[in-house]
Amino acid sequence: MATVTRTAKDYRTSAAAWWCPGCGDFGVLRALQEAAAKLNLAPENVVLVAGIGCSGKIGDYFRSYSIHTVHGRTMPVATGIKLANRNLTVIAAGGDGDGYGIGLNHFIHAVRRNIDITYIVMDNHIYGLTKGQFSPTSQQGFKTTSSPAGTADRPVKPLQLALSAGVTYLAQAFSAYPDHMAEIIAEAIQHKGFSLVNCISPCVTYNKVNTYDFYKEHLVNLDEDPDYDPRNYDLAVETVRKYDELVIGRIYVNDTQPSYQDLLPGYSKEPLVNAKLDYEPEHWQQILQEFA
Amino acid sequence: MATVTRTAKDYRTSAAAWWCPGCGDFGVLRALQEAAAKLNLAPENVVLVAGIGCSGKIGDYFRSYSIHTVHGRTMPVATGIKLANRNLTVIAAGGDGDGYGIGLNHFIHAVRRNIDITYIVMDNHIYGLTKGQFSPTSQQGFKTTSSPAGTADRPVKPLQLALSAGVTYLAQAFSAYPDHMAEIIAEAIQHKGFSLVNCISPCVTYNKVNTYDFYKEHLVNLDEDPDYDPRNYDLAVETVRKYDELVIGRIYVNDTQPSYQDLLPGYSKEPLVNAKLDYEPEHWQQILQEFA
Amino acid sequence: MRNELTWVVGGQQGEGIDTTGEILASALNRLGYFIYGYRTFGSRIKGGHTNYRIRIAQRPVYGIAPRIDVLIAFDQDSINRLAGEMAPGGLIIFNGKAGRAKLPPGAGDVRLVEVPMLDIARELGNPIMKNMVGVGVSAALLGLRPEDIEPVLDDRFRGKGGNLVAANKEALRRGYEAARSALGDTADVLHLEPGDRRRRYLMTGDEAAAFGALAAGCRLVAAYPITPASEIMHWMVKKLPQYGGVVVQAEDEIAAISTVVGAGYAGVRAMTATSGPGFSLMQEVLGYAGMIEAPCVIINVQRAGPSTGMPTKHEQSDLFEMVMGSHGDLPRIVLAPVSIEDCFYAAVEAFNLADRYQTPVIVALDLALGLGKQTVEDIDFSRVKIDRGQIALPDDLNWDGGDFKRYRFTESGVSPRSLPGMPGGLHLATGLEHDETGHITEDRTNRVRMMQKRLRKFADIKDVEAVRYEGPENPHVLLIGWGASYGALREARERLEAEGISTGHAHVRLLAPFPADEVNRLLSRATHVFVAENNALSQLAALIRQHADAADKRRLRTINKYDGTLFLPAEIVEPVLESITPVGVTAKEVG
Amino acid sequence: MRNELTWVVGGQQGEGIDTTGEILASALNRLGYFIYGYRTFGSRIKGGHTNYRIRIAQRPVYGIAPRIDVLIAFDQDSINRLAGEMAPGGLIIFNGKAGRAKLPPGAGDVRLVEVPMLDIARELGNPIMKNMVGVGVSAALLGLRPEDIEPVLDDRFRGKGGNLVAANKEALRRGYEAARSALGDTADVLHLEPGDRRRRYLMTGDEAAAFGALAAGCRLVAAYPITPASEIMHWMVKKLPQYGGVVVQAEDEIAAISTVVGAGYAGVRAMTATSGPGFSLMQEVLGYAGMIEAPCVIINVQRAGPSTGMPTKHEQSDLFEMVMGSHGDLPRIVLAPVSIEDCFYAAVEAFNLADRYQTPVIVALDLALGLGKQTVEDIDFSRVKIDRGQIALPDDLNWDGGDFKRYRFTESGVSPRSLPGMPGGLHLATGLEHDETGHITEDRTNRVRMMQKRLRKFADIKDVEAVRYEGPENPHVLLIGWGASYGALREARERLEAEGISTGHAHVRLLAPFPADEVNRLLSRATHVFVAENNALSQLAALIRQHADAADKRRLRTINKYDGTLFLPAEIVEPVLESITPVGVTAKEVG
Ligand SMILES: Cc1ncc(C[n+]2csc(CCOP(=O)(O)OP(=O)(O)O)c2C)c(N)n1
Ligand SMILES: Cc1ncc(C[n+]2csc(CCOP(=O)(O)OP(=O)(O)O)c2C)c(N)n1
Ligand code: SF4
Ligand code: SF4
Ligand SMILES: [Mg+2]
Ligand SMILES: [Mg+2]
Repeated sequence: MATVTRTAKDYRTSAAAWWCPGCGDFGVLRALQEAAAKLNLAPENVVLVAGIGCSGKIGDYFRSYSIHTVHGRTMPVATGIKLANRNLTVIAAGGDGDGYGIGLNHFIHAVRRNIDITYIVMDNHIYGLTKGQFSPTSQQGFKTTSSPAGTADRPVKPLQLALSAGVTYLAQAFSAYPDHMAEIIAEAIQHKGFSLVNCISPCVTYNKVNTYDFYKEHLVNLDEDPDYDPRNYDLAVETVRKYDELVIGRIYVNDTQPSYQDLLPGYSKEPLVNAKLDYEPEHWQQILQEFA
Repeated sequence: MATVTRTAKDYRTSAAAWWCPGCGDFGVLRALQEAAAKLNLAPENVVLVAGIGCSGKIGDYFRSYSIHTVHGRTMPVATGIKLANRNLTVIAAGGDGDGYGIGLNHFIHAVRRNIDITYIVMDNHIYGLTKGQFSPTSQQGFKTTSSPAGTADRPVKPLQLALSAGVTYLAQAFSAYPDHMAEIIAEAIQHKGFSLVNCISPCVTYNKVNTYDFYKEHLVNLDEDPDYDPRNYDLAVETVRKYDELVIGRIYVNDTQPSYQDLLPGYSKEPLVNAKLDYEPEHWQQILQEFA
Repeated sequence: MRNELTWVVGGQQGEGIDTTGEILASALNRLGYFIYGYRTFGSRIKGGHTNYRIRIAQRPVYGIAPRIDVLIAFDQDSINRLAGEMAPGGLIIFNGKAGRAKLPPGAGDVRLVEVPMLDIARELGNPIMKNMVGVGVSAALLGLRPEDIEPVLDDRFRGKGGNLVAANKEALRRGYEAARSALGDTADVLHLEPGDRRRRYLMTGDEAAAFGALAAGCRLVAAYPITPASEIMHWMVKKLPQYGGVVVQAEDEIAAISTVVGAGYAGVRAMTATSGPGFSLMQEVLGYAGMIEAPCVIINVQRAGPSTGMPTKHEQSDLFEMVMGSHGDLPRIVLAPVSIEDCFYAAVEAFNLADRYQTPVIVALDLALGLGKQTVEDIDFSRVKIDRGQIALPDDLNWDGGDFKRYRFTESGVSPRSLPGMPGGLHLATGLEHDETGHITEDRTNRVRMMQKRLRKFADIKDVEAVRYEGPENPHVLLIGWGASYGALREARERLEAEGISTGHAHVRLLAPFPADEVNRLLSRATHVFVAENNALSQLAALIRQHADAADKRRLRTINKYDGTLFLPAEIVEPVLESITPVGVTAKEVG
Repeated sequence: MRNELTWVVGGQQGEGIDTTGEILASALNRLGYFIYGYRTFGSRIKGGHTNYRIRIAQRPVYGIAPRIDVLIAFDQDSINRLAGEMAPGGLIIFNGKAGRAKLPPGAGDVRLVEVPMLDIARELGNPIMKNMVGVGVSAALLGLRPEDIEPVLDDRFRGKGGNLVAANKEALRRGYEAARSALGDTADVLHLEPGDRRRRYLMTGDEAAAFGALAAGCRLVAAYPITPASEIMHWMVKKLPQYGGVVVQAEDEIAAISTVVGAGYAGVRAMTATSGPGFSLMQEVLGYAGMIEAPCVIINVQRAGPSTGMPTKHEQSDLFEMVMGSHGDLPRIVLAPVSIEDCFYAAVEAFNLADRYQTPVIVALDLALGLGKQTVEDIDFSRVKIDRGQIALPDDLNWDGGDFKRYRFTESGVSPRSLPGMPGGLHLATGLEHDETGHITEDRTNRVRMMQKRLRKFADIKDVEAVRYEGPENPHVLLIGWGASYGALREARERLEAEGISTGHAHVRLLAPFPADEVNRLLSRATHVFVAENNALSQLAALIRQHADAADKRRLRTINKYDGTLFLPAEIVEPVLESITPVGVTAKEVG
């Protein structure tokens, strides 16, 4: 088994991706497949936990164990899976609405627990699957079917939120640069602890503001900045704010924090799914005596 | 009416507060009553929106319109009330579990909308009413009935989260100093936009770590620091982090941001509750023509 | 010349197929035809089959017809999927080169004619115009003239640039001509009898419900997008700002309903609209609204479940949850409109009931009602009467600073409520058990009285049309249904009557509190009873059995369909005929 | 000398009243008495009345008794609240100075004796010791010796400092002596017949359920604290680390159940425990678990609703939601244990059923079951058999890289599942409708087959005790109940039989899928049927009517109690007697 080398193709399913031509999600899928190949992950040891949205369909296209949750619940489902079998590579993927709207609470709590999963948010600043309402990351004043006169809400800032929640690996990538994204995703998967890769993944159908061109013009690649040190938390906070989150690359990396699994008292070092369940009646009799 | 002057007594109900003797929540109640008196608020124009928890019982003791929500939902209920009648003073109050656990998503979204409400979190770093489980703000390693060997979770940092969510008024106060707290709450109420006052309110029954003494020793009062400028966002972020959130006083104040009510397209300048509802059939006939 | 006909256009999602349907439907509506329009689509944005079906008639129609007379097929996939439904002698217009299209085996007596609609559009410089070409083709087939369609184009494209109107008209004309030349007069049998050109209205149930809410004085909507309910929010967000009102797109459905309850408590008529997954998330706050007695309205547009299920497919399977969801003994009102038009009236009623009984009211739509489009003759706006229920008057309030009895024990169970801002009306509203003033108490006597107060408020509401019944006093066969099956059941009844079987049709409109006596009376007068519903667990039948003694299993049979599509009349008629004929019983007994 | 007796201690919350009760109960258990212990408390931490009631008997007891024989009252409030329940000749020990306590008017034939328990404790240097003094007083009254109690103190305070044990023993002895000297032998009638000193066990239903889960192999618990279910998490968090397992205190109930579903999907036996408000929040994910066919267990310990209701009060009003909540046609299993002991077995069963049928299983406790404490003779651990159901073996899996048919259509409806980590078992698990391999599809034929597959999996499970029936074949009166009412119904039956009325008692243990045939058979053999339940909407009766033809309204009468307290046997017997006697019918017909 150890000698198999895999290519991106090994992570393709038989289902044809139905995203609109040009959709940023193709880039994310490709990057994920390449990252998996780079790490030569055995598909059966990977669980992809997908959200609901156009983005969430990625679960049908990436070849691994794949579980499509209900809207907004990738984080706790992924947590349950990781705890059930700590040897699995658990990757969650979903939209900005899924993760920063309905699912934001779980996201923050997963970050602070530092559970060892990788979260790929496919951020298109819109609700794609429900046909183009504004999302939590949509910029203020954005006009959509649910905000014909422009939104009143200021956007959430996922990178800043993740930093303030204590994220231990934070990066941003762009669908137009899938190789860079693949590199980052591979690194995030290898990170011990919670990693967030916010993937800017334009929706070509409903979002005419946050377009490929817009990002190509504005994104700053921190990986190319020799002065940028992703181990410096204060610098990360400052930089993300300075560029109003329009950065890509490694933003913050901290590998000194133990992950949730390593801190849980008594938690099995072996996959919990293999734990012994059957005990002799005598064993339980002993516990019963505590009630005498 | 304009000549009535009120004292803290005018905001007392007939119900006797049942908190444990010494509970920090007494201080918060007193501070809120004094703040209301300071501003001479007519009780009928105030709605206190309380959460579920020991803290949430404050709704039974503060004399105003008072609504006790289900666990974790103060923010959206308060939003509905404020939008229904923008002339009301809407104050939400609840515990750390209520606000930063189950209710965290709503909290972040209320902050980013900058809806004009004041949120008082009575933070005792514990689930009081359910008899002492750890809460989202409990420090790592904290031993409780639900974590006899200490928690694995790292705490949420409410001040940092609020800042990264774009809060426009942020302060922290301490139950042992109710006058200071009253001053801050009064200011927060007057702030146009979302204000968070995180009130450190020790639970004397279940939390033997985050005690009055601990805080008296560690809290730094920013209001007493002549060099501290609460209008400087970067300084706020830095300071809160430097002191690991152990600060009190005004942390950040920004009154340049319009509030949600002022940005909603077409939203009535008058209280919506007074809007005309009855229209002549002719009026609706006209709209019907859009379907012809 | 035809009195009635079904036209369908099929193609790939995201290519404007809907537009073809909508423009044709609008034009036909203006010409005086009665329309029932129904879209079949999938849960994806571009690609995948979609079709738009229009039933065109000279009398009101309430549902789809089983056979397609004309199919405009933009791709082979549409032919493959729909050829089996073609009426004998039906006509398929295929977009493309001659000889390319294939009829699937066994398609029967169907004529296939090729018109290169896309090519024509390309010639006109814009491939998306193929849809307008398709409208032109359709006009020719149905015996309409381009001029009959043009006003719709004027309205639709006006203000989007003069060019657009002209270009579309050109495409329309080219399609018309292409069809005339391809077909000559060989398809004139499909021409429609002229319509009466009376002014009527074409709307979806989502629109009708939103319109009803607006007219009823709804001024705040808080919702989270979800198929097939988002359209309600979309319609409201265009209108409410003109009334000073507001739409909040919430962060999730829990926030949505909480915001609505807050607004309702503070005196504003407010609602949310959702579908199954969102409705499930609202269960806790639904109970809270009942407990603090805050009026609020929830429109639940059902889709195929459980879980995410089939988001774009029709079903009626949330009945259990709407009537019996949320923990504890929670009374609530559930109204299920019987037609698209009735969505308007039911929404108006919902707001009045919510205020009158200070309770959450659920308006149960289903996907077919919500997204189906139907001709509405007129709306009787004089029926829109706003009744805010018992809001305390200054004299009721305690000016002495004492506690206001917000939850006063009254005979009716309804207590006058004060609104924030009213001096003297201070009180606590809490989801914990409370006394008359709202203070928290666990006193046993108070508990029982408070429960009974809440339970009696509307245990026997009389002011609601609970069952719509059509048919003889003592029918041999009684058909029972709810929601969008109205059309199929109505036609099934007509057909059974035509076969000489005396048949009644009861459409249950009030699901909670359940009209037990009325339904029991209907049941006991009929010999055979069939409950037809779009779910697998026979949820309405179960509810009937729960309440009506005359509903024993042997007599109450169920007809279920849960493949995501609407009933066709024959799907009712056939099992009825089989099962009332002595030989062979196939309709299922309630399980 | 007494065979049976009820002892109560009352006082203010937060003052250790519970400890008095728990220590006495433990000691009595060790002496060989059968115990039923029940705590009355309020939703606050310190202050407010609380009491701990112990029924002490020589034979198993399943519920509270109506009359109190001994009351240890630490305050006047306890006397005011409880004096009305005193048995004739009952004894109240009041803490305090002579002449200070008052019997409320109409308290009847009750003796009030003052023992300055607090003063004694103060003398001993620690006012909280008043509880131990109270235990000593109680020992004297019941005819026990301090030595009978001391082993419990040794166990309880061992390791908390030698001082503590000694101090408590001293308090115990001082209380004992104070009572002996205050009463002499005037209260010897209250002495208990000696117990048999056999080893038995005292536990709450929450503990029994948690223990059952552990023994069944539950290795992950994700939960959010809530009364009266938190104790399950608390027990598990002490045990699971010893088995390598884990307790996740989630951020809310949605996260809790989602984590459990994730773990269940990945092959670990996992559960959550909650009460009404949390259960309502879980509705969406409950449906999701059903749709992806992930095994999971949800313990719902019911409390008084709706909404936040009365968090510390008993009720059985979540039946509707447990059986019919969540949108769509969702099959699920709902098991309601009939006793505290049965909580253990039901939990074990739940995990087996969840795995065997790949479905969510709800274990329905109520507050009285969850927090009530009862003597358990023994637990038969040989009944703990772990059946993981159909987990795919390597041979079942597709090694060729093709899609594994996770949702294969099988006759039983159950398909072997693969677990992440198994080569060849890759598939998609989704809440959207899917085909056999898990791929998303809206194909109509597949939809119907997949629905039927899910619905047939356990439509007629046979391997569960569905109804516990006690009584004659053809009883004149049939009593039906569920959950913690078992004790009251059992005693009511005994009393009715003693009155010469042939009576049966059916306790429904399987609420879903409903054992329609079995219940129908029982119904049809009885003349009068009474359904007794702690809710207002007669939820079990409604469910019975939904499924059983023999349940017509005239015959099925309901007895409801929803003031937050348990039924007393008389509250069943009286309405039954009144209503089967021709004069005057008071039991309510199902509404
Ligand atoms: C509880 C619930 N509410 C609403 C929906 C409807 N819904 C499906 S996807 C979606 C949002 C999609 O937005 P996003 O997460 O940004 O994904 P995208 O489609 O943009 O990739 C919504 C609201 C749902 N499926 N479940
Ligand atoms: C949906 C729901 N889950 C759980 C509970 C139980 N509960 C009541 S209060 C509370 C937490 C209290 O903690 P916190 O908000 O910090 O308030 P405190 O008591 O500490 O003031 C919980 C979990 C509930 N009422 N509703
Ligand atoms: S609608 Fe947008 S997000 Fe969805 S598939 Fe199309 S381009 Fe992608
Ligand atoms: S338990 Fe703690 S938070 Fe609750 S009232 Fe007592 S001291 Fe206050
Ligand atoms: Mg998106
Ligand atoms: Mg707290």
